[in-house]
Amino acid sequence: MLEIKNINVHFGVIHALKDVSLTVEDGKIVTLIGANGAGKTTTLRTASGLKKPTSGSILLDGKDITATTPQARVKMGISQVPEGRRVFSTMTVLENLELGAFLRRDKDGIAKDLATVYERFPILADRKRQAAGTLSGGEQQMLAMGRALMSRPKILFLDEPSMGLAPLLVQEIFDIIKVINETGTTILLVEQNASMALQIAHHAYVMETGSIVLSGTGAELSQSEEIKKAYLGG
Amino acid sequence: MKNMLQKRWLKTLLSLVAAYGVVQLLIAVGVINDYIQATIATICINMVLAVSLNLITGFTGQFSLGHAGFMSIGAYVCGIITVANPTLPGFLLGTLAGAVTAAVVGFLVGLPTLRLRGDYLAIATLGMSEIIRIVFLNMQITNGAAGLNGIPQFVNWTWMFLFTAGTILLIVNFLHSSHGRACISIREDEIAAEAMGINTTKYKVMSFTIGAFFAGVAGAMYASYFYFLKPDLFNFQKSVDILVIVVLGGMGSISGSIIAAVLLAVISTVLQSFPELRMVIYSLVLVIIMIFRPQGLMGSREISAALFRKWGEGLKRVFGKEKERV
Amino acid sequence: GAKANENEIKIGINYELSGAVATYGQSSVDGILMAIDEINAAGGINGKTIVPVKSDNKSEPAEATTLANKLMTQDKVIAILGPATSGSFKAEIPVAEKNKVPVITGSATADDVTVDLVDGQVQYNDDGSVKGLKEYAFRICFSDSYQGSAMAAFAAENLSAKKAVIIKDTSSDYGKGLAANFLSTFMEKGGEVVAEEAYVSGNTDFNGILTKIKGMEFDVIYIPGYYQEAGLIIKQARAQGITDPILGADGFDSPTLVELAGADALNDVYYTNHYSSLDEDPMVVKFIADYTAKYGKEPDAFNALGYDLAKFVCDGLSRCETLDSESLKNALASTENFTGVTGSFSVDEKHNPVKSIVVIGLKNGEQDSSVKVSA
Amino acid sequence: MAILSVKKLTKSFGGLTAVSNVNMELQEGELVGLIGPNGAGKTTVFNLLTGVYEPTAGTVTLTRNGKGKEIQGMKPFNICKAGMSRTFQNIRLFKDLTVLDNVRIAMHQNVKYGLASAFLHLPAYAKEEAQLVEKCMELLRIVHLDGKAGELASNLPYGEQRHLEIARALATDPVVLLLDEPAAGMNPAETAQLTELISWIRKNFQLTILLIEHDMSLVMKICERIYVLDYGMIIASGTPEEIKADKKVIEAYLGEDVNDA
Amino acid sequence: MEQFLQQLINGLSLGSIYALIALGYTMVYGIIKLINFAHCDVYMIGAYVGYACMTYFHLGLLPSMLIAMAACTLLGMAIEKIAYKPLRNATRIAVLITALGVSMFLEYGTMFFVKAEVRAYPSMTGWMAQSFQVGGVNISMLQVIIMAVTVILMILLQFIVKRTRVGRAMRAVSLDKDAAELMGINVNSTISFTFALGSALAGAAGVLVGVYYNSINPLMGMLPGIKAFVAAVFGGIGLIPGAMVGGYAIGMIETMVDGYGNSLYKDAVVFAILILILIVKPAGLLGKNTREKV
Ligand SMILES: Nc1ncnc2c1ncn2[C@@H]1O[C@H](COP(=O)(O)OP(=O)(O)OP(=O)(O)O)[C@@H](O)[C@H]1O
Ligand SMILES: Nc1ncnc2c1ncn2[C@@H]1O[C@H](COP(=O)(O)OP(=O)(O)OP(=O)(O)O)[C@@H](O)[C@H]1O
Ligand SMILES: [Mg+2]
Ligand SMILES: [Mg+2]
Repeated sequence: MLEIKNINVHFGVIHALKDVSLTVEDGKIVTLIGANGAGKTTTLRTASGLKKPTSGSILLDGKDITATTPQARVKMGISQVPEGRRVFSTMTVLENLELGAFLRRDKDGIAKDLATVYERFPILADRKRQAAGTLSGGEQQMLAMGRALMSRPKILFLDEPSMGLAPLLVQEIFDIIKVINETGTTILLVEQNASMALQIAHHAYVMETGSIVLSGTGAELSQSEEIKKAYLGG
Repeated sequence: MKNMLQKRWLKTLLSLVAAYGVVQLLIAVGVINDYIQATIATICINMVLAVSLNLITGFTGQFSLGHAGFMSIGAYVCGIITVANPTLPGFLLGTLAGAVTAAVVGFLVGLPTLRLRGDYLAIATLGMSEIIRIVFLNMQITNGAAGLNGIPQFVNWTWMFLFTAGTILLIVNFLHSSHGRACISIREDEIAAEAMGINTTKYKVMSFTIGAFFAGVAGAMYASYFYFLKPDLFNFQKSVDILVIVVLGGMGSISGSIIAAVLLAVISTVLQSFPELRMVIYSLVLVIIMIFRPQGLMGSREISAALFRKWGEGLKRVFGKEKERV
Repeated sequence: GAKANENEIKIGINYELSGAVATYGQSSVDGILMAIDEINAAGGINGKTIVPVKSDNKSEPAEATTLANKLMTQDKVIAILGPATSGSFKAEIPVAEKNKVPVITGSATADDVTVDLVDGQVQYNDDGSVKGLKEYAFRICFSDSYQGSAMAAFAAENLSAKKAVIIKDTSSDYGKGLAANFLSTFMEKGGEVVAEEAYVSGNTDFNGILTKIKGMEFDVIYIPGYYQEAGLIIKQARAQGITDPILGADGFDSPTLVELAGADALNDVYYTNHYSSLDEDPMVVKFIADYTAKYGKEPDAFNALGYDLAKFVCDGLSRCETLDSESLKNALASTENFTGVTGSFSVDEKHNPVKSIVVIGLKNGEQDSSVKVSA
Repeated sequence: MAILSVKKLTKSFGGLTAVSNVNMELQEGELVGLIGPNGAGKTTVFNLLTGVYEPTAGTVTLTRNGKGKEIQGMKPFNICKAGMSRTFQNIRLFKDLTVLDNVRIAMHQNVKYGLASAFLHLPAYAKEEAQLVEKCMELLRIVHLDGKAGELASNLPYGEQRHLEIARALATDPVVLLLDEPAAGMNPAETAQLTELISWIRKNFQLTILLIEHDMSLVMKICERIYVLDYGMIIASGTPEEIKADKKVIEAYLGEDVNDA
Repeated sequence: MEQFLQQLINGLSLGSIYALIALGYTMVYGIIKLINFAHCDVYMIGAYVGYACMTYFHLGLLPSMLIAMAACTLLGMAIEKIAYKPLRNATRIAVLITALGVSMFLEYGTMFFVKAEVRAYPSMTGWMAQSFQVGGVNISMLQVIIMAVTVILMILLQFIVKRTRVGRAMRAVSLDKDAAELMGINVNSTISFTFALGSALAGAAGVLVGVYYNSINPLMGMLPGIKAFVAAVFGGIGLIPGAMVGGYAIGMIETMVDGYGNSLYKDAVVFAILILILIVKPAGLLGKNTREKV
């Protein structure tokens, strides 16, 4: 479904991504793990169009989308839960969710998806009139996910969804990710919580200082001694 | 540490004396005529204004649009005192009184208004300076719109230099002290600064007061050198002009303010040959500089020996290439 | 340098071409340049062309000082025309005194421009000469006291006014000076000023003030200020139903006044001026025609004064024995019966013109009467 | 002796009571955890303790050198002076300043030289500044940042920024240190390193520490006692073992399979 | 009493003009947090375009106003594109200085072409020149038109921002540009649209003010520009009703000081009240003072 081919990204003189290539197959959960500053977020931002690569190409369903705008990519079915949640702080929870469906015109479909989001995250229903900026960290994370789902994405990018969540919720979020995936959404997941991510991922990539250094199935990698030592705290 | 400090002092002192001497010499031999002297005076006054506003806006992060108000206080107080007592001590007393009055007003205004943030503070300070201007416009002793005329001219190059170099040195010293760092931390993150034990209100007011004091000094320099004051010299536009120097030079860079003050004066002088298009070109230059250097000429860096070395290497590279080609 | 070209005479122009009062500066310079063109076309001064060195002081006195320094020390001009406003002109004078170059203005009206005053009075030395005279400063316009007092006298005597309201421009020295002089003379003549209201240049809405004075009793309104605001005040006053006579000074003299206020509103409006278009003086008629042909609009007071200013200085130049600043100064000081479009005058001991003053009355926007008065 | 004693602390935002009737007591030298679901009010408790918010009700007493002082409602900088320091859940460093300056600023309250010295760089200035730098470098050594003293804070990798926050908090010379999710965004290896650092600091600075964290591997390993907050109320407190076994806590927060690494 | 009512009308019509200009400031501020100093000069250009339409092409008020609005829309969008867009990621104060530069450029550029002198708008005739007496209070048709236009525009803008898709996009962009892009919002065109809207308003205001006071000049934007900017802050900058309330408040204070106080100190009183209100309500009359959550 999504193919990233040899992309390079620079921030001024910093060479943040070096010839990064990865593939996300239709209907799969793919995870990208790696230390702080490895370039995971940058990879996602480039894939969603917020950052232009200096070279390389990005393909969605075989079509080259490297030159398209983020808006166009949203239309094509890409959605992202950004790092740090980035909820619209002075807007209400409901308005945030509605913005998630910004490009959609089907009122009924939107209403249905809204109900689904509320079902998945009941706390959001309770707080629907509260300004998003005053939610707790975890609540904001749920809102960001709900918002991303409101566009009915074909492929969902998640940037550290478990960061700052309570253990119970971490479990829950990973369950939800699985459910979302099972209902037909392809997922590209960036995580610090490598053990959990590897548990649910079909395929995984490991990143270090701007390059992909390892890849394999989730199960394979969670057995790898190298990975255990570096990322699983084992 | 102590040794290093002494060395820095010595270096600064030497370069200052050299700068003073060169200009003084050029004046003596007549290379620098009255016109160039007047331009130098404008530059000096603008430096003092910009450096003092930079302390408030660039370093402490408090957006002020009222610097002209403080300048006017210094100018009028000094002007009135010097007219009444046209001697050098009278002038010096006037300068001190002007600066102190400006500082007191800065303190009184700053105390309640510095709770405001960003643009709201800008508006409050703008309002304050407008009030000051209107008061001067309607006072008897200032002669209102007709202006205060015939202020004896005591400021010459020597005084200009002393005031300007003094202001810059004192403010730079302050910024390199713990008190100065406290001010800077407010710009960086007010909440974190408070959590780290910085009394943010106190330091905001302090920086505002110090800034006002030196704006008052600049006003006194202006009054004495240009010997004529009227309230609308110190309008909103004047505050904006000072802000332009600060931003153009780089917020949080003293050397930036100094360079920008000189640069703008040079641009202004060049543009004197195009009276009709002067302001049109000036505004275009301003916009273009901002588009290409939004962080200002210096960003928040200072000119230091290290930077010179870097430039030197750059130049060497350029000229080196030149030689190769030849 | 001055000797760069023996066939040229450089005259500095130091005017407000940008900034708050750019309109006065630009208007003056239009008149000045027209006069210089005429003189050059007619062969210049003794075969030498006048070369204007134009500069913009941004309406700032300090800039005026700096530019005066530049024009005198760098461009070596023989004299400087301008600035237009008293403040900037005063700021220029010390430079003139130091460099011994005459500076002449067409519109700086404050009383103390050319002499120092003590309590508003001229002081004399023992030998009878004026104390504190600015030797190198001249002007060709009225002083505020002259115009203000003349109008006060006119109001009290010709209009039999007892009570007046003053609406003054506090942002200009002109408005302030006129108001003060009108007030003192009007009181001397037994009148009373029942209210003194204020505005600043650039204001457009005067309804608040007008509604307030509408509830008062008064005979005339005096508006010491320029036509830009006065036009609007008159319009809004008439719209509010205030029909009392409205008085002003030469700042009213502009065709734009009629356009701003509307001809209907301009009844019972009187202002002091240098000349009246009813005069039918051929010189005035020709000036108006030429000016309109050149700039596509009728001249106002600033244009006319600028024109006369250049003519006045050239008159001085033509009487110089040697072409230098010192003899020009002496020539200017001894001017007798110079004839310009703004009247004929001689220069007095205070370096002011001795001009007669006319009060122009408007009816439906047209000049309807003109009365010569003396202050 | 109780160093920090919180009684009936309450905070409402409009209709929402984010913290209600919280009682806590920290003994000298204790390392206590504060855990609870997202939105339970943990950060709000920190904000109340440090004066960012004013409590709706309740008292906070901080004891320094044997003298107790009620600090609720005081300004943050005064609370800091009284001996309470913190880190932030969302890192709030002085980004455009150097690592050294970040720490130096936090030492400001102990600087003695006055304005005259500041303006004129009198000998008092030189002497104290030199000492200041030394003290800062010592702190930076502890968090392994001494090699980066001249770097801008914003150029540090995330994990080091967290460390710098801790160093900065220590520089204020606190008796109680509040850490808000110090391990957030760190991978397990980095977390392990941090765990050691916190224990080391506590021991060597004789500090009392209150710590918010969702990473149970860290909490269960180093906290002696734990308070559990839910919907603004303390629902349980006790040793890690007790908490791990607590039904209410499992239901509200931990979930069934806690991996206590 | 009669006099007081008259002053009320005076204050309302002056306030309407401030409000009309303040709305444009607030729109732009709302989205990119920029005090767009050039706004009051776009207003001046609008007045000149209207002037040209009426005097040289003899068009009526409405067509002239529409043309002026169209011209200002283009101008506003061009300014945004050329001068502000390259500074998207710069500090706010840098953009502010750029705005000041653009403002000066428009002022002196215009002055270069039309000179500094004041020009008189053609005066209105027919029903628009009428005025009524209501219980001894004088109201002119133009005053009614200005007040009506201001209120209608305010309601319209409020509707656009709060109720429409593009309005929602505007608010999202103002809060977080990256996140807005991820929602599928075209940030550039949203900002461009905001400038277009604000500038169109400025154009309308320019023509209306030209007709109402019938006096225009290249620096005519300066004074009302500052006042309107103050008005926007007074009401709570970024809030559309705030601009309205602020505009009326300032118009009213000025008129009342003229009418019952000392006109010498009019502006000083306005600013003094402004400062006092800000001290009590640091985010303006209608602004909510939210403390950042940490
Ligand atoms: N806007 C930016 N400007 C400059 N450098 C940047 C920018 N964004 C990222 N970088 C640099 O690019 C590199 C990769 O950063 P990125 O945020 O993608 O890492 P990451 O793997 O997501 O890390 P984390 O786990 O901390 O989220 C880092 O070295 C970072 O400093
Ligand atoms: N300024 C505020 N205005 C309104 N509500 C607030 C404010 N600050 C916090 N809240 C609410 O108070 C509750 C507690 O928030 P808090 O940030 O203390 O949670 P937390 O326990 O730290 O959660 P997390 O672990 O997710 O950080 C939340 O529901 C939040 O929405
Ligand atoms: Mg990341
Ligand atoms: Mg929290």
